[in-house]
Amino acid sequence: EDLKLTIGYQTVVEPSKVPQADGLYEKALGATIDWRKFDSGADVVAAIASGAIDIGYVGSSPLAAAASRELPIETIFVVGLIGESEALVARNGSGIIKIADLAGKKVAVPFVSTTHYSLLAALKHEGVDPKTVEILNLRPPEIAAAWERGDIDAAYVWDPALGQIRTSGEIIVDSAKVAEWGAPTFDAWIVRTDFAEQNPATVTGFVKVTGDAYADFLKVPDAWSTSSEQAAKIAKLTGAKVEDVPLLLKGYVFPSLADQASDKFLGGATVQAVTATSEFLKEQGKIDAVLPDYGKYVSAKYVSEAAASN
Amino acid sequence: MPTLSLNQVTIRYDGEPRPTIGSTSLTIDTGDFVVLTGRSGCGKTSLLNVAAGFITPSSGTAGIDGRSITTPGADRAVVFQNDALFPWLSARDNVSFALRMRGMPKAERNRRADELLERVRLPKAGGKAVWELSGGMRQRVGLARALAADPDFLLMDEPLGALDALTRERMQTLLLDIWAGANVGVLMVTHGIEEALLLGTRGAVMAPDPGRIVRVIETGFGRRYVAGEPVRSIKADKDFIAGRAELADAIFDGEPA
Amino acid sequence: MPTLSLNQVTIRYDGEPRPTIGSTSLTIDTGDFVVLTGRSGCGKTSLLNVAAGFITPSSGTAGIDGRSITTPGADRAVVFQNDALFPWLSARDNVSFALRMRGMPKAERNRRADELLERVRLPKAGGKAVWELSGGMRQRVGLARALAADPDFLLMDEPLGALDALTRERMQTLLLDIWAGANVGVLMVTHGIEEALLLGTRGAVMAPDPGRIVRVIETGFGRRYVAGEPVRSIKADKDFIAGRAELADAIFDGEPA
Amino acid sequence: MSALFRPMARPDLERLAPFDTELSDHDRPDALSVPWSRPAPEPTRSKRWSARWISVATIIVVLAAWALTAALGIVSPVFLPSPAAVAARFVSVTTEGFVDSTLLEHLGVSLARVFAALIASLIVGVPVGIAIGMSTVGRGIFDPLLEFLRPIPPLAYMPLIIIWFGIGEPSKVLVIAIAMLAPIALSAAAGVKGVNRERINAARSLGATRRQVLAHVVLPSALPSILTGLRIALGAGWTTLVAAELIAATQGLGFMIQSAAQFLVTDVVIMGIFVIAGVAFVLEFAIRRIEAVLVPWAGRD
Amino acid sequence: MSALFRPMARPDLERLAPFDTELSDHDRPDALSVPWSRPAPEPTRSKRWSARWISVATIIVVLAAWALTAALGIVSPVFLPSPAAVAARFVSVTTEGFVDSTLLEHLGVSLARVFAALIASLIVGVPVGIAIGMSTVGRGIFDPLLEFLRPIPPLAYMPLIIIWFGIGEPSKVLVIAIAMLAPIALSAAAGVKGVNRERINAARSLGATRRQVLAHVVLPSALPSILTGLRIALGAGWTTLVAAELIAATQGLGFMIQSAAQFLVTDVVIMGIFVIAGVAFVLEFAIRRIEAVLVPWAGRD
Ligand SMILES: Nc1ncnc2c1ncn2[C@@H]1O[C@H](COP(=O)(O)OP(=O)(O)OP(=O)(O)O)[C@@H](O)[C@H]1O
Ligand SMILES: Nc1ncnc2c1ncn2[C@@H]1O[C@H](COP(=O)(O)OP(=O)(O)OP(=O)(O)O)[C@@H](O)[C@H]1O
Ligand SMILES: NCCS(=O)(=O)O
Ligand SMILES: [Mg+2]
Ligand SMILES: [Mg+2]
Repeated sequence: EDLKLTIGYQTVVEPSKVPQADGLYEKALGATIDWRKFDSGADVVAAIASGAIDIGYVGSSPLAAAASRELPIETIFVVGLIGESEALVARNGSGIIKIADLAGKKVAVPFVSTTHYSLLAALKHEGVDPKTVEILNLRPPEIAAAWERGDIDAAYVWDPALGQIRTSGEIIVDSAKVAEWGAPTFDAWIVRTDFAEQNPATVTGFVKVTGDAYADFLKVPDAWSTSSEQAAKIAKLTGAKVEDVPLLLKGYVFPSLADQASDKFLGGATVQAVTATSEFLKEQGKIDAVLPDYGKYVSAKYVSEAAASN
Repeated sequence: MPTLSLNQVTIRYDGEPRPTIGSTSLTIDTGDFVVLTGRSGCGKTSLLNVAAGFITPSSGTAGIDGRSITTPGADRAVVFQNDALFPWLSARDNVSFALRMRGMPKAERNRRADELLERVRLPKAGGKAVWELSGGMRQRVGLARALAADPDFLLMDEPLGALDALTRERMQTLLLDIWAGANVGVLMVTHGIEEALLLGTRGAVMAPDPGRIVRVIETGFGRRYVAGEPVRSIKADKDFIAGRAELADAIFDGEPA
Repeated sequence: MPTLSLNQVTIRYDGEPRPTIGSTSLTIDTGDFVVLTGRSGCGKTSLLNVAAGFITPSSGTAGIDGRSITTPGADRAVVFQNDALFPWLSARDNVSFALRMRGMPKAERNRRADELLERVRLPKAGGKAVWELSGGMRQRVGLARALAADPDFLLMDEPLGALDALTRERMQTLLLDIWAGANVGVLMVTHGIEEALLLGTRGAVMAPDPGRIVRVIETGFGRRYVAGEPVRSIKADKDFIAGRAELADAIFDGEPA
Repeated sequence: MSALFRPMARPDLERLAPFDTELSDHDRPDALSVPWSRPAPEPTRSKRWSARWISVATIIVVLAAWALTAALGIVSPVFLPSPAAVAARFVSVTTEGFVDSTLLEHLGVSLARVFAALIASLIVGVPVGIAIGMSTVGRGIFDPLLEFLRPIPPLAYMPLIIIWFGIGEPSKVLVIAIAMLAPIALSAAAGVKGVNRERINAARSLGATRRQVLAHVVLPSALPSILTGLRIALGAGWTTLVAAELIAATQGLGFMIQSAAQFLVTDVVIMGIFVIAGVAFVLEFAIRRIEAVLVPWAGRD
Repeated sequence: MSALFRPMARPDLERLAPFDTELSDHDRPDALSVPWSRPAPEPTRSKRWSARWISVATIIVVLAAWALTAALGIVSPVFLPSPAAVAARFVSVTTEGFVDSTLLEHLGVSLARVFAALIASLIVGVPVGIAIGMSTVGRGIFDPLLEFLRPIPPLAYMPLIIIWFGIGEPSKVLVIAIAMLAPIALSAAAGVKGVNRERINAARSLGATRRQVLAHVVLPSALPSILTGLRIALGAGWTTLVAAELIAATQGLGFMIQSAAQFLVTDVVIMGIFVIAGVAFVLEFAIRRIEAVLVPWAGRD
């Protein structure tokens, strides 16, 4: 039979763009895949909630928000801890050199996203009341446009918008630093529970192709150089500059397929991370309630199976 | 020879404290031409609507030869002040409407419609759209449409009220011609005193509060026209002039005219 | 005693192939009551509009005592068929409009307006809104408004055309009363043959294509009313009846009436 | 039974006023002049009531069905929160707020935007409309521009506004104001064009100068139409508000709804929709009141 | 000189038709009946022309000013591309496309969405409108629902539509259809309610059954109003289109404009606005033609 699959992806620079560009998923899953591009995790979650997509790419913050609303989703693959690939940039001449300077300034983030989370966490760490900052809800492409026009003083965002605004601004803090301050963020692939129950093999297959791409990258990261065909494929799908790709790939800490199943990730720590994220969002008044247990929103089953089939 | 009769009809509209029409009787035979006049609002239309079956009297009866009138019917065709033609139909299709409702085949009803259009002196207007016709032409199409139903009674509510003076005078004689040629009883409402006098075999005057017929005048000027006497000579007749004064008196009832 | 005169006036509207009014003359003195009749579209309104200054004749002249008429002016007050009152003003403010335009202080113009309202027999209507008035009352306010300008001439275009028969007859006598009491020359357009006959000191009949005055009839019935004779007796007079036939003849010019 | 087929009572509008009395109880305006220009029969009171009861019943049924579906738990509250949850949200957002502002603050900001836009478009639109209505030159100049502007969806020109004027408050107001401009100007133009010529002639023959005609006849005549335009414009502005608040807002009803949707707080979304509908209803009602007070003659002419 | 103060020629509408001839050249419909219900004077041909020339001049001046500003290079092309650049874009997007589709593809997708929505809302809206117009029960049930729906901006209910129906084509069509529903249903209701009672009475006294009255009188009477509703609905639909294409679209004029705005390709934004305005104009014109063919009697009644 002919399986149809809809996957929502984001323009984040990470290794799975290569099999996506090569059509490896279609081949491995024996399915027709409709790839939908989204600008931020909030839109992915809405699409998943309505059943419009089956598998989606989201950051930890939208993931926590969705789980806290008890959406029937499962985390099937942790893309990686976000490091330098997401950063708060202040426009040259805005007078912002440290986080405390943000008070009274216009700072743009995509709402609900990991950078929204990181910004709030950074403000909290520096003791700045978020209400004193004008936090604007803009999607990454809109951030780039608003920046170009000089409408915003700072933005916390990822590539390709990050690459564009960085040319006329200074990085104030990045997510690696915020993670050190106790508010790590990560990206992950999630799946609709009912889809996973009906098509477990497809999900495992998806995880396996993804994991292979990561393994391929982790084997010799330097092989994915500026002139590599991998970099070219990633650049084409994400809109990032090809010469930035190798550096951007270093902006994440990618776990291997084997690590995924361990208690460092889906086997344990991810549940705690989602819980911690939810607690912070609750504290910030962004969500209403924290669930007693986020266990059922994280599943190591598929990574284990994928790893076993190797 | 059917007879339409209203017996002690009263009408009281929803929410009105007093009856609009209080116990009124009227009988129309085939061949009669009854003209109903009276001041605005005295209930002429209401009474005609009972005869047409558009409204049901609050008490009293309306009937034809003993059969009670409960709904409108093609035996009592109505001609309205503003023609009430169907603008989405051609003049011919307007005329043949009643026949179409009865399921008459198209060719036959068209033939019949054209005959009737000829009778109202519009032999070439069949294919015209309603809005291509002048006021007088429209009113004649409305008349032909009513005649097409081959009614026993023709009920007309100020059928000439919207016409200009000249057209109106011409329509009056046409009405007389049609009436003379058809075997119908006519009930016509008008505001025009001369018109009432000229056309009717009987003139009934209504007064308001409650609406009722206060005076019935036997008139014969229409018959004189049908018999061949010119309108101008009729109108110059001293009986006609006296009749006008009498009718006006009855309508305005002592108030200075 | 100013005189309004139209000399050989012709009117040709933009884009029309032929003139609407062809070389027509008419003179109105103070105290005259000239009534203009004629079929619809023959140009009565056009002619009155020249006198009012609303349109400029294509050739010929319109003037008052030699001064040419180029714009409307308060010396020639106009009364319209549909009263043309200003609904955002009270009856009183409508009447005092001309005075306000001249900058008369409010108290004075209100006093004057109330006098005029009394003259048209509406002593208590001053504070009413226009839409609270009946058709006849509105028309009387329109008349008072025109009189307020203290005009030499009163130009009226079918001023009673929109009224029902009874109200209309009452307005006719009111007009005569007002005319008798004011020192004005009147030009009035009407479709009513009896009205023309009853009111005018002179009746002018227009014919179309091009519009022109084809007949002038000296009439004196209005003066008889002013002198005290009741309307009903005037209308029963054989001169009146003959005059009606004559006017009708002139208007419909041989066509069957 | 269908309403069309039943004979209907109609208000007693056409008694003849006795000539020499003033307004009596029976004397109703105007209708006696042209007996056939009667007002259409109106539904009787009883009929109006029965429709109203059916409406009330309908609303109750809809609410009950909603409550039941939500209570049965067939769908998660993310999809369909219960009426009670929405009501609770109304209270909590009113008292505690959502996305850093209370409901009243969101509402206030939104209303301020719409009214600022309304004033701007009145200042520009009414004179433009009068120019269109009164002069050939005005019509020649402004008509094509307005006709071009009229059909463009706000969301289509919004990117341009953002590029030109940024993402600040002026852009939001401008987007709304542009949406309001065409209805206001075109209604003003229609009002001016529709001025009864006889009234103008009457004023002139009563000695009014041109300027006086403009002030005392043209403007009052056009007022009902201008107010109608204002009503249409407010509707359009209220619709555009949510679009305008897509532009980097930090407060406002539209912003509240969008943020709530992104955080999957569906009850706030639904609550916001009710508030928006309610405010639209109140605005419409308020303008109708204003019309009744300011131009009581409208529609009776 | 102002148009209000000049005497204007007016069409020869009121000659008296000779009684026993058929339609002569002089015979114009209807107006002779009620001499005072004359059509308002129309501007003469020369006046219409001069307005048109002024419009042409206005457009030329605006374009020239635009071209000049762009040519002077005071502002960057990101803010104001030259008319030539916009025209060039029109050609290049038509031939090569933008965001993976040509202009014609974008246009086709958008039109398909709007027309699908139109058909859906006609199928639902016309019967609902007839029910409202004809029966107290229908009015009681549907009136409050429609009155609630009418003022809600599409962008406000869009999040709900997305959560309930996803981000696919059905959601986009639904958003547009909801915006179209109220105008269509309410116009149909107004049309049915406005049916001349005398016509209904006429039909009944000519022997029509109730069903025949519905088919032969009520529906044709309501048709002009339904078409007016359709015209309003198409306008509303076209406005909502851009909002609907915010929902994860990959094609469509609204999507094209939004994508272009995100990449600051201002010339495509402006080109898209022109295309949207042009299509709206064409649609409006087409419906007016359809009205003229289908209900030639409308407005002459
Ligand atoms: N459906 C109705 N409901 C309530 N009152 C009504 C209704 N129809 C008519 N009336 C009232 O009943 C009275 C008589 O009305 P009707 O139309 O029968 O008078 P008419 O003599 O025909 O008047 P006109 O000469 O103006 O046509 C009037 O006062 C009118 O307002
Ligand atoms: N502004 C105008 N432009 C062109 N033609 C006009 C204009 N005004 C009137 N006409 C035409 O001139 C003729 C005379 O019109 P006018 O209104 O003067 O006639 P009337 O005698 O007053 O008619 P009625 O009795 O119907 O009021 C008519 O054919 C009319 O159509
Ligand atoms: N880096 C992930 C972005 S978001 O999914 O959190 O929006
Ligand atoms: Mg009547
Ligand atoms: Mg005239």
